[in-house]
Amino acid sequence: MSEVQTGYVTEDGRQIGDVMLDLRAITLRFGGVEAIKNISFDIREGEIRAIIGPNGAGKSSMLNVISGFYVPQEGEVWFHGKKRPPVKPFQVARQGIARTFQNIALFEGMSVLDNIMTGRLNYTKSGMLAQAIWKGKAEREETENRERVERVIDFLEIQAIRKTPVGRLPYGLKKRVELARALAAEPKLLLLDEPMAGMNVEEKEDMSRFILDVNDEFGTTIALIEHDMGVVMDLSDRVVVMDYGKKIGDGTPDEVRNNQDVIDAYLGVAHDE
Amino acid sequence: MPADFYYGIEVVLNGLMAGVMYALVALGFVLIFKASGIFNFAQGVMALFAALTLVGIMEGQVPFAHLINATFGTEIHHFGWHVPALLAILLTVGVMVIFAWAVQRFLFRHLVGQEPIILFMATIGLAYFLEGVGDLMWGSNIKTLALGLPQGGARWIEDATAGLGGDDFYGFFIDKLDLVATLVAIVLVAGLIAFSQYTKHGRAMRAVADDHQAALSVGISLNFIWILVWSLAGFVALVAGVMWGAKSGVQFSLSLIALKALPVLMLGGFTSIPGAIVGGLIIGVGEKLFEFLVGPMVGGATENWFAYVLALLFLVFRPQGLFGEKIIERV
Amino acid sequence: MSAGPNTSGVKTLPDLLSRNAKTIGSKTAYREKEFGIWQTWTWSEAEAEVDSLAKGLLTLGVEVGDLIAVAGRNRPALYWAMLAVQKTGGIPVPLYQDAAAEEIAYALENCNARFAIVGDQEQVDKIADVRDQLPNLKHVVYLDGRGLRKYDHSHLSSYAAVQDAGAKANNDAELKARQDAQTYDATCVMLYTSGTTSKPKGVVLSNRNIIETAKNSCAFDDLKANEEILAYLPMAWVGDFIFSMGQSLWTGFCVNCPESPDTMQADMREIGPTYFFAPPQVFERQLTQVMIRMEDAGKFKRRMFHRFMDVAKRVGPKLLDGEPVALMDRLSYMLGNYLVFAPLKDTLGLGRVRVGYTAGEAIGPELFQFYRSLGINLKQLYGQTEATVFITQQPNGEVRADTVGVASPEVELKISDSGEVFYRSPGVFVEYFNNPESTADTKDAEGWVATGDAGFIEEKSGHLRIIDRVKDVGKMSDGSMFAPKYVENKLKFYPDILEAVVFGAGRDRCTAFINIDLTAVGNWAERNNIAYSSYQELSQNQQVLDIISQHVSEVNATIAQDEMLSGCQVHRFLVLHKELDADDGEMTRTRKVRRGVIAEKFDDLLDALYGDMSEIYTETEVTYEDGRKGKIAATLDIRDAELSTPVAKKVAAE
Amino acid sequence: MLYREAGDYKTSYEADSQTFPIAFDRYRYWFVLAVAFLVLPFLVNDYVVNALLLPFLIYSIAAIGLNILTGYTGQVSLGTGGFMAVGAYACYKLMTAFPDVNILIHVLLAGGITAIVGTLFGLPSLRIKGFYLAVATLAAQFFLVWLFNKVAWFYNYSASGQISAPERFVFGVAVTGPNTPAWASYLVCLVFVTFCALIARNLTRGALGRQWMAIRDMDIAAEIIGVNPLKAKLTAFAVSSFFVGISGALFFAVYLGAVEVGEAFGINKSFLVLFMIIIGGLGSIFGAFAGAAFLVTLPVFLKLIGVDLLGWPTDLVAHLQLVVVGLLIMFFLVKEPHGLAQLWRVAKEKLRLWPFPH
Repeated sequence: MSEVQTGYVTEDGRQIGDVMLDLRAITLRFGGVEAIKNISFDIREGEIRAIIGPNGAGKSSMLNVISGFYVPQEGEVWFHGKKRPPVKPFQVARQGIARTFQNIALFEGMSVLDNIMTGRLNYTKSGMLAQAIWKGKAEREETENRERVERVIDFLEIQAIRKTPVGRLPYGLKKRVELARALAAEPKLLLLDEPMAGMNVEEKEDMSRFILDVNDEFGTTIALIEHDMGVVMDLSDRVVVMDYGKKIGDGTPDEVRNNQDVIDAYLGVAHDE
Repeated sequence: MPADFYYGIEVVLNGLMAGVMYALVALGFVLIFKASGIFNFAQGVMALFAALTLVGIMEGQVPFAHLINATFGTEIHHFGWHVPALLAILLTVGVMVIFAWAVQRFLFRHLVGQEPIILFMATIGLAYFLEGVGDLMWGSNIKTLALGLPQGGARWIEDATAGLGGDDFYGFFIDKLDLVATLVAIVLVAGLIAFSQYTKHGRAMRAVADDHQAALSVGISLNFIWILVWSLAGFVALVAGVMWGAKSGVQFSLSLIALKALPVLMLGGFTSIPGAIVGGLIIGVGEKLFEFLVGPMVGGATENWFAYVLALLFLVFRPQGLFGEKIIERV
Repeated sequence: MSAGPNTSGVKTLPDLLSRNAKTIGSKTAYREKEFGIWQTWTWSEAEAEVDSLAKGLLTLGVEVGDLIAVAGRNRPALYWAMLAVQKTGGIPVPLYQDAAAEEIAYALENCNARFAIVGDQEQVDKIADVRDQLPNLKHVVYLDGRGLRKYDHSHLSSYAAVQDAGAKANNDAELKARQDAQTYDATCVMLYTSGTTSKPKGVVLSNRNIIETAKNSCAFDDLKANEEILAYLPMAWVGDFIFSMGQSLWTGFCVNCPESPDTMQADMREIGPTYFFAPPQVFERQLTQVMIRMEDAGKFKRRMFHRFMDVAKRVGPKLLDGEPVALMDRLSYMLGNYLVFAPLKDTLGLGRVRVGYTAGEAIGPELFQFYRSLGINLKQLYGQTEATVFITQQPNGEVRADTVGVASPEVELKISDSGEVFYRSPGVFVEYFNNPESTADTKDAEGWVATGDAGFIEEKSGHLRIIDRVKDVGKMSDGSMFAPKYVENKLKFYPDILEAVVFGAGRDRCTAFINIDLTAVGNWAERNNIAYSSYQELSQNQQVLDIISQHVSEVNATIAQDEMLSGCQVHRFLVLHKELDADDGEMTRTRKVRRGVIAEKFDDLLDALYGDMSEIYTETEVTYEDGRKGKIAATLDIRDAELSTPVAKKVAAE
Repeated sequence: MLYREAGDYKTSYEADSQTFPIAFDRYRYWFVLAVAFLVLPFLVNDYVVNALLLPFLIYSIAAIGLNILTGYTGQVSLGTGGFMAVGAYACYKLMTAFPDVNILIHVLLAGGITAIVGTLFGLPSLRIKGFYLAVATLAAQFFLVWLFNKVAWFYNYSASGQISAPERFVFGVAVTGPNTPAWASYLVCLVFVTFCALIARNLTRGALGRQWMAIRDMDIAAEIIGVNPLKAKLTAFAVSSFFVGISGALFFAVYLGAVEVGEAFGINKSFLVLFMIIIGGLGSIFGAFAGAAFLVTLPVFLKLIGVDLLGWPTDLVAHLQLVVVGLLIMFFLVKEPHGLAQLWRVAKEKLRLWPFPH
């Protein structure tokens, strides 16, 4: 496993910065079951970091640990060089970590626009009274947030469905709306849980383009879980490979591709997928 | 003060008896909830309805007499015969089965896959409907249920325990009916357990409770099971109705015991029969004791809310109830 | 203002802009649906934008007379770009945004543009692909920087950056000088004609052409500053230039740009244009949509709809033309208007249309009547790039499906002995760019221009009637007249038929290639649950073919009525296995069929039509949207169509 | 049909996110307000006001309140009756304690007090979900009713145990007490309804409303994208109780004049209001009005048919009413879980697309 020195430049000229998120010896248990066994890895500013592995390898649990939804029994989470105390998920979100979910977690009762607007909640400072009267600060904030959101809508090219209730959207678009919601929060770190699961080739291409553009235009750091090895290899700067809750590989796509354990793990699951 | 101590014991005993009654109603909830995930708010009204029906049949009342008379200006009330208790009970059970079928056929079949809360609210509607029907069918006047169940205090216990706490203690007063109820309850529970353990349908019922899909895949008819469960619940309701009815007359307030059963469930957990019983006992004893000890200071009638507040506090610390196991949330 | 604002001192479009900025500066000039709302610019704001861009262009080194390409979807910023270019003494050359890289390359090379102002990455990439063929291309300016951040910016910069540079630069004097130096007869814009046959030619139009035409046409329909138009047709098309630049600047009315192609319909409904142009295909597609959507409606609604549409067909046009109508009819039309027409127009976004035009292709009479009967004042005009659009127009109250109206103001018409239509007007183009001989071919010394269309002027109405392209109007082997487009239009009116190509010149009988309309036929297939996986499969479905041949024989029946053209009945036809497509060169960008190209491309099929086989196997090369090429193979049925006996051919009176 | 939207375009986000973005709706809204404020007061008589208008308006407020909690935030409450009681008793205590302060202020304060109580009972909602919570709210219902029954201080030690509203004036016109003109009590309630509806609408279309709906639709996801569940739920309880409290205060002070807590604010009130929002439509302010209107008129209607027309005894009709209401609840949950509001929405969509079906 080759450790990259902090601050380097990728061949396509993107500046990768210092370590942003550092996971140290994380262990997570449900009752007796160990979902994550003593895993450490880091995510650097500006990079696209992939977490791969067969089903049930603990990838999603890892993401849930990062977003504070699960509290690991052991290990530490360091964010921006500071050790993170046990926090609630919504506090994590406010530190600038946004995410999407493996099986879409949109708010079915709301329109696309409102769903994305929820991504701006952390930027709303006006109090209840102000909102009740809907004048001055509250209305100003609403408008500012809407402006931001519209930029995102434009960026992800979903103008046509702005006012549609998400319930009526096809799968692919829902995924995109979810990404929009995450982007609306202007996160420093974006976690994507299988952003392309169940998509056809075209949708996958679009989504890959969007992910690259996000990283490129906004310099957002991205950690993503993905099954499609091809996609992962194209997108990511570095890859962590998990299997049965253990880390079995970490490095650039090429390094990982030639890692024997990884090959075994994948051959292992090749036939049951 | 020994006498008070013994009165305390007497309170506890009565509490236990009352608890059994609560448990009886709670059982109905558990049955349905386990099998179909429906929180049947109408359970209490079912008890009322069952009791009304039983009385009505025994008395040979003409169903919907009011309505008929009102519309056609007739003056019919009774068929003029009296049906023996046992037959009447059987007939009532029949009615409850039909009711179960109707509920399944016309309500819940159309609500498959809805969120629990929707189903819950549907049962509230059902409760209203059933109450209305009950009143229309049999009239809303208070009726006495003459099944010849033993009534009044059990002398022998009283005599046996008189003077335990000194001269000013006249022995435990315990209503025979409560004793009967306890026995019936025990029999009923035993019966239910036996049914679910040793009969084909019972096992099917449990399978459904564990996993709908799996049950379907092994060819169990959900529809049938649900009707079965509702029928059982109807039967339990009948028993509860009879007991309460015999105790305090068959009247609207009877349907309110359902409300009492809710905290019981919250304590015991919605899915566990033993839980329902333990919960019932806790509530029964708890509220009687609280009334006995604290009631006088605050003007009494604390039974009205004690159970709920207790359950509320309890839930805050253990949301899954006594017997439910911890919920792991996933995303 | 009815006579239009006075022209004193106005020599160029930028002059008009600054005039508007002075006289009606606070009035809304441009709207664009962006970020969910309609961003608006007043005339003075627009002028400011144009100025800073123009000055910016100067800093980039734009010389007087430079030809500067403009490509992208309709956006205010790109209209400003054209104005800015004109301000600097340059000549804007709008290009089709969906043109393939080679076509772009051809245009840029042909006019050897030194600069290009484009919409987004897509256009930038297209130019980048062919950059090596364009030594003179100095600099490219882009509007939407999305995805361009990593590009080498040595010869590339953003619109905003150029404007900033302009705002900083103190070259107002030079700009002023250049503007003053311009004359009324200086070149205003160069537009490439979508050559139906040859390579595109650059048509040079002067300020006079544009401004005079704008003035006249606005007067003709009494267009005012309060009109609203939707700019959605290609900027490279002369029509859009006249409507969105010429007329808008002249009267000061507002130009609205949709958010994106797929929100066009919604945006149109929001804006509700009062002055609207669309080619027949658009109206055709819309009508098809209407009919399909009504099919899904409930029984009651459907009945009501058809019931009142009949009333409309009977009464609507009369009301529009101000003819007397019986009271009962009036009432039932009013009722229908309340229940059907008005809501329908509103949902289609045509609710406020005061003047509507269609042109480019002859429009099917029923199609035309449909819109008229709804109470939409839809009219036809006849024109071409060389005339700065307007040759003839239909005045209010004299609207008919089969004519294209009377000569537009200040336009002279004459019909040559060969039957070709000639015109002369202030709008007549200066020349074809670097192409004196074709200029000479089309435009004679006195300024008469040949339209290439055969037609005649009706005595009674004085309206011009177009039969067909001169070169397409042929003789059949028996010498009788052959006018393919005439027949094709009749066929194309059926919603099921998207395109038709009729052959027969020099032959003993007519035959046709037909394209079915996937939406219409597909929907029909769904309702009759007929499964199909592809256009190709559907096109060869027997029931579909039955329907089509039904249509063909009906058309034959009507043709038989017209003694001049009765020879043109379609004897045999086949339904093509692919949609005719501009990317394959079978049509022009304005969706005119290229008969010659098609004839040789599908020569095997053509032979088959004139042979006696009942089906034929063929392979065809196609170009996919992403530019890849591929082959499709198919076996096509060939059907004989039922013919009608022509009316007795008496000797023609005239 | 009716709708003409061509040319109805938005050039600012304020315009785009207003309550009635479509001009036609906007006009209709102003029209209704105008009629309610300027016309009806001159037409109404005691019967109409007391049998229809007052209950409709007051229940509308309660329904809006419960809808915020249940419809928008997804927290089912069966404690509405209890909270209405809080509003009523708070108002009573205030009226009697500070006779000189304007009644309208008292009503608002009563709402505020109820909000506090509601927030307290809302605390468990953090740990308890779904119908566990629903049942838990019964605790509030029974405890509060019991409290007002037993603690004499609340009813100023009156012998009857009832509370009755003293006469109070607004602009010199009596709005409580026996001598209140019908139109006055109507106007008072109308003012509060309008006020509440506006506030509710503003809150639900803004950031807070989105937090609530996020919690309702998927609380876990909501928390992960940064919604603080505690804050969201408690604010919902507070706002909801505020409205319910106001309705309770009006119900006592303006409508009934004198109440006995047990019968006026019993468990059945809780159900009644719950039914209103189910029938009217969860998560819709219009629904709150629709539901209230429906369940207020239904008994009147049934009585008209049953008693006055068919001459049935009232108790029979009362039973029939139970049946009908029960059936309606079930019918709506089966056929249209989103209630009258949804029907309205669909109808509107159809009108906008007319003559097209979709």
